[in-house]
Amino acid sequence: MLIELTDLPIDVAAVLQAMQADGAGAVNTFIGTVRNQSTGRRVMRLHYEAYDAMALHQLRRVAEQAQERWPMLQKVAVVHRKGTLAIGDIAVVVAVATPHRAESFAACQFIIDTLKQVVPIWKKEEYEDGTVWVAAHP
Amino acid sequence: MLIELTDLPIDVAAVLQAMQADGAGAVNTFIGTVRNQSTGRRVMRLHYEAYDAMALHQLRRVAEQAQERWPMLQKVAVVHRKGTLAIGDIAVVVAVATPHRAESFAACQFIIDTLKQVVPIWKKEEYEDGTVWVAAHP
Amino acid sequence: MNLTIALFGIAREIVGQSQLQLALPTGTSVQQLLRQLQEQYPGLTQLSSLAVARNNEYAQGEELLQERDEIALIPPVSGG
Amino acid sequence: MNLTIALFGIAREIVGQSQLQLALPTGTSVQQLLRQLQEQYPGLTQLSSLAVARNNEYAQGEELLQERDEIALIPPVSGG
Repeated sequence: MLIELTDLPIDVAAVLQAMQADGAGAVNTFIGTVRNQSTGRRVMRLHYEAYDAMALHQLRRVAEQAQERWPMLQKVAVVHRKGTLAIGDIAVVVAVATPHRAESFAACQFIIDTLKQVVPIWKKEEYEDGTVWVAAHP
Repeated sequence: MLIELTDLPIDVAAVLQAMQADGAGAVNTFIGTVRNQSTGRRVMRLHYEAYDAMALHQLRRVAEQAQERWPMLQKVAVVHRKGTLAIGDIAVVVAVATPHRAESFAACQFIIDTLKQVVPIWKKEEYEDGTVWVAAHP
Repeated sequence: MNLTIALFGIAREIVGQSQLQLALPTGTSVQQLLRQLQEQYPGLTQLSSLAVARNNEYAQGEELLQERDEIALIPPVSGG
Repeated sequence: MNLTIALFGIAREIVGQSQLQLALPTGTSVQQLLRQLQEQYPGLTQLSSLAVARNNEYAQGEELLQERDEIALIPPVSGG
């Protein structure tokens, strides 16, 4: 299990390397990148902040939940970036390896969906005329 | 749109490069690799054969169907390997880039599922004691 | 009319060659072609499915074949 | 008991510092802590949600805080 929170650019090749298993026929990978717009506003860059200890703990827990739900899951990696990101930069990579493909899609989607709900990481979008903490207000 | 049928090892990094788009926040990638077993038998290697012209035409069509179904799909790549593959080798890579994540999972899964149903590519599994064309017989 | 049928995978192995040259009456349908090949090569009837491709598209049984068509037999596909 | 509350994201900006030192009666619950902070920093009541983390886990409102707990305020998360 590869769980990481990093200030450096995420090395996708290394994540894919970690997926290698002779019994795994399917690897699904989700890469979240910084978009140039959000709810119609032009985004200049993003700032990610994390509660490191809890974020790592919760990331590990999400991965473990996936393993319980899909016991055939053979490899799992979740790597999240912190700090200031430019448009196109990779913010998060989730990868799972399973024997068959349906489970790889389901487990990968479960992990990114759950991550977005529970992992204490916060994103501030920077526009030309200000900044907003995403999802902070109703 | 990157559609390829190749005798050479698939360059996953190049496929991911092709997914870059400033408006795309989500990239989903499916990688199919050669497993060391199939229906309980130990697999030594795989042989892939394709009806090249039709396979390329059908691969393109599947990608186009995905674009019709998910008009927000910004980038799509489908690369399939041919020839003899060893355990762990990559047989197929599907990647899609979309603004939001749910569509990236759905479109990628649609493409690999449909590919497996319609694209004229055939896989022969080689065991210690013989070979079998996968799915040929009921 | 003269048709060349390309063969792949297990269909190629059953027939024992990678293409067949056939002389067929004008107006032969896809279904008639399939029936003739299955009679000639009974191993083809054992397959889970057997389709005919015509100019890179899957052909319907009632379609009529034409001399310039690119024809192939498509046994069950197993890509991915 | 003395508690240190770690603050992140918009909660840190609303409070204006990255941690708070509070002296609270023994037996203070998560809910009581939240209520006190929301009274002191009304901007916190405007958030879509506000949770308390205790030792890296989300805490329930009725849980009682202890001096050695690692406590943090968790405004709406937006990772990914």
